[in-house]
Amino acid sequence: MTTGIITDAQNTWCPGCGNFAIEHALKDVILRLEAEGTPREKMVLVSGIGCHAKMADYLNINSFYSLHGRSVSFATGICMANPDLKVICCVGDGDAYAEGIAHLLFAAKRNVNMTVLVHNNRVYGLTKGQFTPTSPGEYHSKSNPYASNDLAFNPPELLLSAGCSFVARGYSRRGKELKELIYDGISHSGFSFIDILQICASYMDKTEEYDEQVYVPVSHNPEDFDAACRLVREYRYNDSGKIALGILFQEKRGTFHVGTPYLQQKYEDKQSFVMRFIDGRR
Amino acid sequence: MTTGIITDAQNTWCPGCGNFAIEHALKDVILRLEAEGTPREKMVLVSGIGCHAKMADYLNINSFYSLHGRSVSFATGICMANPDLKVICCVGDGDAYAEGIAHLLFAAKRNVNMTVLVHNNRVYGLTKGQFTPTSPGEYHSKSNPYASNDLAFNPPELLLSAGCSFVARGYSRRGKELKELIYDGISHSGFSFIDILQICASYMDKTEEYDEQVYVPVSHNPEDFDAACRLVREYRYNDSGKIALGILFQEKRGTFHVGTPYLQQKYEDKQSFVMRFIDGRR
Amino acid sequence: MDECSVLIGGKAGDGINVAGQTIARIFTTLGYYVYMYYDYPSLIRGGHNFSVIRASNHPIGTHRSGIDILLAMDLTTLRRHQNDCKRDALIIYNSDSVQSDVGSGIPLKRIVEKNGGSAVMENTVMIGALAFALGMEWEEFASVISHEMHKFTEKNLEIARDAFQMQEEKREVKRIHQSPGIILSGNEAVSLGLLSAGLNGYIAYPMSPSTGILHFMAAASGETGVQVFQPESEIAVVTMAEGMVYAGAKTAVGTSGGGFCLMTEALSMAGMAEIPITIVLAQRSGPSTGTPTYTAQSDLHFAIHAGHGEFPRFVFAPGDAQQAFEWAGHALSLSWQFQVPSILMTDRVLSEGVYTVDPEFLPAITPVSVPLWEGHDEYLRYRDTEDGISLYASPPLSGSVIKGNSKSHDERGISVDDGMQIASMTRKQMKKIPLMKEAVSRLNPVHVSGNHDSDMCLISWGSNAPLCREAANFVGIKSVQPIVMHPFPETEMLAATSRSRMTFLLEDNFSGQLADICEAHGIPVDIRLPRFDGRPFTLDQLIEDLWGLAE
Amino acid sequence: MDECSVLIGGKAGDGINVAGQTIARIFTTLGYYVYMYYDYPSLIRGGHNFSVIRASNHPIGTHRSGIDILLAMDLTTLRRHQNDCKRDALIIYNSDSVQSDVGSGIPLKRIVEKNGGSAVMENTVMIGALAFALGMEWEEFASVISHEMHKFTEKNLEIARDAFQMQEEKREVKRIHQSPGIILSGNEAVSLGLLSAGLNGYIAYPMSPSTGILHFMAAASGETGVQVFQPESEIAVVTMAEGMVYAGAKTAVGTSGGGFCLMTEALSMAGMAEIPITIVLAQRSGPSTGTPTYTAQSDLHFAIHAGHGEFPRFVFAPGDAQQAFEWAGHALSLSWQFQVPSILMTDRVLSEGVYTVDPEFLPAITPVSVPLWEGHDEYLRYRDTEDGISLYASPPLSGSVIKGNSKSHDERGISVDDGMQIASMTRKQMKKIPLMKEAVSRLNPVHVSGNHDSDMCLISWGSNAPLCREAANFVGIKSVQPIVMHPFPETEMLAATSRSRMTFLLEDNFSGQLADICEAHGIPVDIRLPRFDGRPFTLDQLIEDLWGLAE
Ligand SMILES: Cc1ncc(C[n+]2csc(CCOP(=O)(O)OP(=O)(O)O)c2C)c(N)n1
Ligand SMILES: Cc1ncc(C[n+]2csc(CCOP(=O)(O)OP(=O)(O)O)c2C)c(N)n1
Ligand code: SF4
Ligand code: SF4
Ligand SMILES: [Mg+2]
Ligand SMILES: [Mg+2]
Repeated sequence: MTTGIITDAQNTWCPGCGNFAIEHALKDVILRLEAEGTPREKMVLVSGIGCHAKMADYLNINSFYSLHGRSVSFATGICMANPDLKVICCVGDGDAYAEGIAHLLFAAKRNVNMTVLVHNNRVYGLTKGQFTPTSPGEYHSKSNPYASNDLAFNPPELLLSAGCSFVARGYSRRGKELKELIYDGISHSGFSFIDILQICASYMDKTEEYDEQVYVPVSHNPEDFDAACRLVREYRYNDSGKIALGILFQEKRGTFHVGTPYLQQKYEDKQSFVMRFIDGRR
Repeated sequence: MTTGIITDAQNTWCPGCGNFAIEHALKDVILRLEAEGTPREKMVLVSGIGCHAKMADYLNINSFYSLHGRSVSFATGICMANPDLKVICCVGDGDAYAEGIAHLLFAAKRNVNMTVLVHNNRVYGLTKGQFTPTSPGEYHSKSNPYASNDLAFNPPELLLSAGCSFVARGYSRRGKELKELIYDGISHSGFSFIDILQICASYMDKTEEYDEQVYVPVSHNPEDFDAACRLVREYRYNDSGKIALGILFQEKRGTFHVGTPYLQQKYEDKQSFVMRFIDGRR
Repeated sequence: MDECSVLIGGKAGDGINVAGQTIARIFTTLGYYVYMYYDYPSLIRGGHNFSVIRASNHPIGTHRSGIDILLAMDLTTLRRHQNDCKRDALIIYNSDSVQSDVGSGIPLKRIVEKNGGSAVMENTVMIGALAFALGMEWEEFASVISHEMHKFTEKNLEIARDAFQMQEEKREVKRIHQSPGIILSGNEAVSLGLLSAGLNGYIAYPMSPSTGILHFMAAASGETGVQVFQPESEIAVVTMAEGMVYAGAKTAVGTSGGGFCLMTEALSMAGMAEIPITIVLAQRSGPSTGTPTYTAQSDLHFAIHAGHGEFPRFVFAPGDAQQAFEWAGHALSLSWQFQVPSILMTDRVLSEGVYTVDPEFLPAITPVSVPLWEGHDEYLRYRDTEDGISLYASPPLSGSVIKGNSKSHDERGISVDDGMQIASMTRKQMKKIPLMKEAVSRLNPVHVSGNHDSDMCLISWGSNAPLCREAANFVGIKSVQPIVMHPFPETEMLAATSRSRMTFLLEDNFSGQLADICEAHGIPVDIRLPRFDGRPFTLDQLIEDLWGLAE
Repeated sequence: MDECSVLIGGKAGDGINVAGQTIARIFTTLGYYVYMYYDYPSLIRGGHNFSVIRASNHPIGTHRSGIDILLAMDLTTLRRHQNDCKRDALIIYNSDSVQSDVGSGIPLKRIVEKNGGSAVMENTVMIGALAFALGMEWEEFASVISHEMHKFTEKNLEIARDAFQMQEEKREVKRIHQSPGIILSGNEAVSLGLLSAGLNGYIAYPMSPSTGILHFMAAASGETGVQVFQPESEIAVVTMAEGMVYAGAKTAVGTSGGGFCLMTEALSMAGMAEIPITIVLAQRSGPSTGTPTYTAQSDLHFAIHAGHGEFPRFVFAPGDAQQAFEWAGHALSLSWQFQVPSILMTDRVLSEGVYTVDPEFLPAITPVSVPLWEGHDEYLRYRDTEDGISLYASPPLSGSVIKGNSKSHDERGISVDDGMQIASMTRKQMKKIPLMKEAVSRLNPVHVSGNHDSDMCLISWGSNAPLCREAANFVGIKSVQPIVMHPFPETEMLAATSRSRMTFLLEDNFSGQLADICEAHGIPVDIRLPRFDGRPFTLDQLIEDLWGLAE
């Protein structure tokens, strides 16, 4: 029975890991949504593979622990089949910006009604610290000890140009704001993308830098696309620059839907279609 | 022997297809490069799968006819192993914006020294006209007769935000400009992306619209990133708006390279490494 | 004649496929069973396409080499196929573009232009001429035209009538007083079979020769409600489809070689997470991009072993439209019954071939029945049960959580790495295999025909089955076709072949994939008949070979 | 004792793997052959990791159940492994965190802190205590430490010395006067073997248990020039690598289950386009994400049949570090000799296990020799030759063009769809198969050991081979290990097993994949010994089972 929100699965994140804060925030949002009337069984969590993905084991909520890089696509299928569900993806930066970047961009383009939380610790955590598309240029891991890494991707900028209707950035050490962002993301009708700067205690502890660089812009209007573009270019995931937190962009746009959700489909329609088709060929 | 630039393979493009113009332009650029001193054997063409890809059969030049969506990644390998080669990719919009979008964005991010010509006919040509990520919203093909298609991708905008160092747009009915663009793209040191609006005579003949909408901006400075952003937003691949042709953005940036290109590698280095390693373990 | 083969050929864009189907329809009206083979290269306009329509007084599913009537829309057709014609064949050619001293010309372009039609209507001229030659009544023919040509029906009728009146030479076929049934392509049959079983979603990325299913489903989505979508890649296709399945929707996907490769990671996930997904794998000539519009049966081993790790799955390979309808339904149903992936293999010849199907013999249309959770205690997605099947539920399930997992997991779906737990979940999943075998045993997994008493046996699978069926009948030997390829119906195959002194096995691949599987199950294969040029055998070739071999 | 097993256990992050290797080094110094099994769950800090280091006076490649010395860095280790200890085992535990009335405590944290070291150095304390217990001289031990610990060597020496002096209880092992060789993990051996054959490029995406090769190669890239890169996905990995091969670079990739799935489309392309690519497939527990850090041998069928269509390929499965070195080299060389893809299968136990290898027995280091085009007439990438091998060339080739193609093609590499041409290219490619078989026949594709005269035979593959070798020796039966898995070395396997009255086959999967292959080749397998809990057998268990079965 769904009682506690945390399962009894043993938590195996490192001490000090930013995932705890994300779990905490997400848990609180789920409880808040429940309190506001969305039954928990209508929420579904889909995860990729990586440290972040353990969320699927830890939260006592419908979940699918999917493949590295494929959670957003899997989640799209859920949204298609049953648009009544609130679908949340917990994905990693390796997961969503490398292996699965296509699915992320296409879900944004289509405006699939789901919320994607990128646990952007800027390393492959679970496979022991290799560089990801958002690792800072000078980060040399065991898989690139020499090669000077190329420019990092700027995910909020990419998502903006892919047509994303909700682009936000959070920080694992700003739990209160994070909670709000996740709540707003889930409440947004359409595709919500939240890049969460997450501390990786073992391979990429950027606590000091982030603490110094992050800020919440005071008079930013999230409906202003150009302003959003300017904001996301302040920080290029290369260690310098101010890091704006909060909803960077939000717009209303029709959401993705395909045909008749399966619960509304009628078997008789198929039956009679088949019969009509056969008769038509007689 | 590499004599004529066109092979004797039977050409099977439809009459009126925009691919002819692209072939013509590319052929002329190859001849010009040859005349300027780049031997033809140093050029390599990599294609995906689709109508566009037949270029690999038609041009008498080193080529690899690869997989749907994978030409840019395959070509990256060629550039890595032998940076002396001039590598050109002929890809389709289905090819590069759907199946293979990840490779395109990563090659741009890494600034791999190659030139990508997207034969953007805005349909899957060879599989008979299904919609692609750049099909206009109202285009209803056999695979989406009902569904209202979502927003089209704006490829130049996406590429800009991925860090592409050369972003251009051509049109298959503007041969002279196209030739220049391809030449400039190949001459650019780094990743050159050219979105070529290509007429598909069988499934998407936008001759009239394009003829009316395209223009070459007079005083655009391709080094101005913000101006480039504004320019690419004029046209959102949704049928209305002016379509700027030419180099939209260009910047100098270090190109992708990894370790020692294989022709400079020495077997003795490996041999002595192995021996040293073994001795070190004694 | 109680048998007639018509070949119509022209350029891509001339509508040779549609023309072929109309011709098939004509023969149906005349009481014949038909089979059509359609041959085309991978291009959009130009090139050389042709359809061979064979009509017979008995059920068939293959074409023959000798042509009775050749309809040449261009010179290439005449040149290439003249030699395939029987001595007394009727040849009708397009006199607007072809000069010939054999056969009778008819001016396609001129007739179309006279009636103000467009170029694509030239094939209507040919069909009009054919209808007359076959000895049809105009009214009868007119109703076929009205039926088949929904667009510009009037114009087509006018054009057809001119041609009908202009044609002089005849090659009359006798009218047979039977209603053989309707014509269906393999892809249509697969689609209808899936719909009959209650399909909710179909996701695919275009790839020959599976694309026909996507187009059919998309067209049917309005009336049936089926959710049909074409996403960005085959990886998206299969993961999206599996997401739909998690949400409870009965979903299938379709693809071919390279697309199937891209689905193997998620196929393995379907194994671990017990996701009932149905994959239609339409084989074509490979490896790699190969020859996209030509046929092969070279993915059998791959389909059986695709995906890392071990998990139960079904692999079926129907051989004609009738079987395709039936087994598409079974694929979806059995997949859900056992919560395992199922793969429905077709090949280019079956997918795009056209067959006569008698609707009377189609299985009853019944929806998949899913063993659903209705309990009130805690829901365990992977509850270990006697038969290894955990009752299904999809969200929202009031008061319970549903945890699917691609990792090794416990009954709740929570990840584990303890050895005992890993092994016990494997055992749970593997318990299904004997039951899956039993289930397919009840569905006639092996089709036997021909001379049951013969001590010679011709084995084949997929689209070669109807060919071998007919050849075996003709030569007087037995024909055996496994339709279930995995779990291999060993008992039935052994029973079917046990009394054979000599066994032949014909398949469209180089190495003899089914032959290897048969031999591994103790069924000796004496002579392998491999074909790997992308083309199907014709009946006459095969019969000749068999005569030679049986000596 | 001429044999000793040490288990060291602690939390992830405690450096159990490195500690294990240092212990292996200690035994090497004392003249022992070693084998280390490393066990860890998929997490970064916490959890429970352990290494079992077994030392023996003869070559070994497997661990035993009875522990002689238990080094418990935490309570979990003590609790879990106390029962595995022999009656007179020495137990050393971390007295800073564990209270115990068995064994002797040593205060890890205290000693480290006293010397101003950091937490990761706690394992040095354990190792110091162990060295004393084994009866080492301090100088000798100090040189091991200096050798193994390149970072903070002085600090580690101080810590080790304190521990060395504090330890009281002993479990001395006798010093053996032999130089057994060096220690190598399977992943290191694969890397060195590839480098020895002249590897130019290594492309990979992180995935356990193949990641070690990526890290090794990246570290070696500076000195060797090898181009090492981690791109965005496994699809990028393999296509990029094949691009490098087109350009002439000898390139390998490495991955595991799901990653391998994603490579199958390009594997098929390597078949059609004749691209010599080497894929290291490090198996782990599946299906799907499975249990990433535990072992399995359940991808054999998949590796042999992966990719659509038919094409020649090699599949090799070495069983220990020595073989891994050798066959990694062969994989690259044979791949280039025949211009076919080769797959080198390892498994978790081999990849991350540590073995003693005698450098004297490693094959000579020689580069791949590629049959290169040096002609002066027109270059044909796919020239049809007597042996099916077309000479290789990569751009720039003066005055010629080089056309590779994933589609059916003619000798020049230009696409074709004519049936005769399709078939003739298939025939050309398939001509290689008999020659490939001959080539591997010359390389001892099957390893036979134990009692050659016994009529009982124990077959195994991959990392189970050294285990079975030793068990067979002990029990007095024959041990047979195919290293070449495809093309299957039928002749050698039949020869090796022909006189067996009873055959056992042990493998880490449920269905018995090698067993099925053996049986398909006429080698009856009487008793299958499947294991599918992610853990390897131990020697003692297996011997016990064999005694039972051989009765
Ligand atoms: C197809 C595939 N490739 C590789 C892996 C191995 N793998 C598991 S987790 C992981 C990295 C995860 O990094 P990220 O997504 O950033 O998550 P994090 O661990 O940092 O939270 C990788 C590469 C896999 N499971 N599947
Ligand atoms: C993995 C894979 N999926 C699907 C296909 C089938 N296919 C061949 S061409 C093509 C469409 C090509 O469209 P585009 O790239 O736009 O090229 P165009 O034909 O329009 O030039 C597709 C889907 C394939 N060859 N491989
Ligand atoms: S490795 Fe990093 S991301 Fe993973 S659990 Fe540890 S601290 Fe968290
Ligand atoms: S289908 Fe379109 S893109 Fe393809 S050849 Fe014809 S006109 Fe050109
Ligand atoms: Mg990460
Ligand atoms: Mg296109």
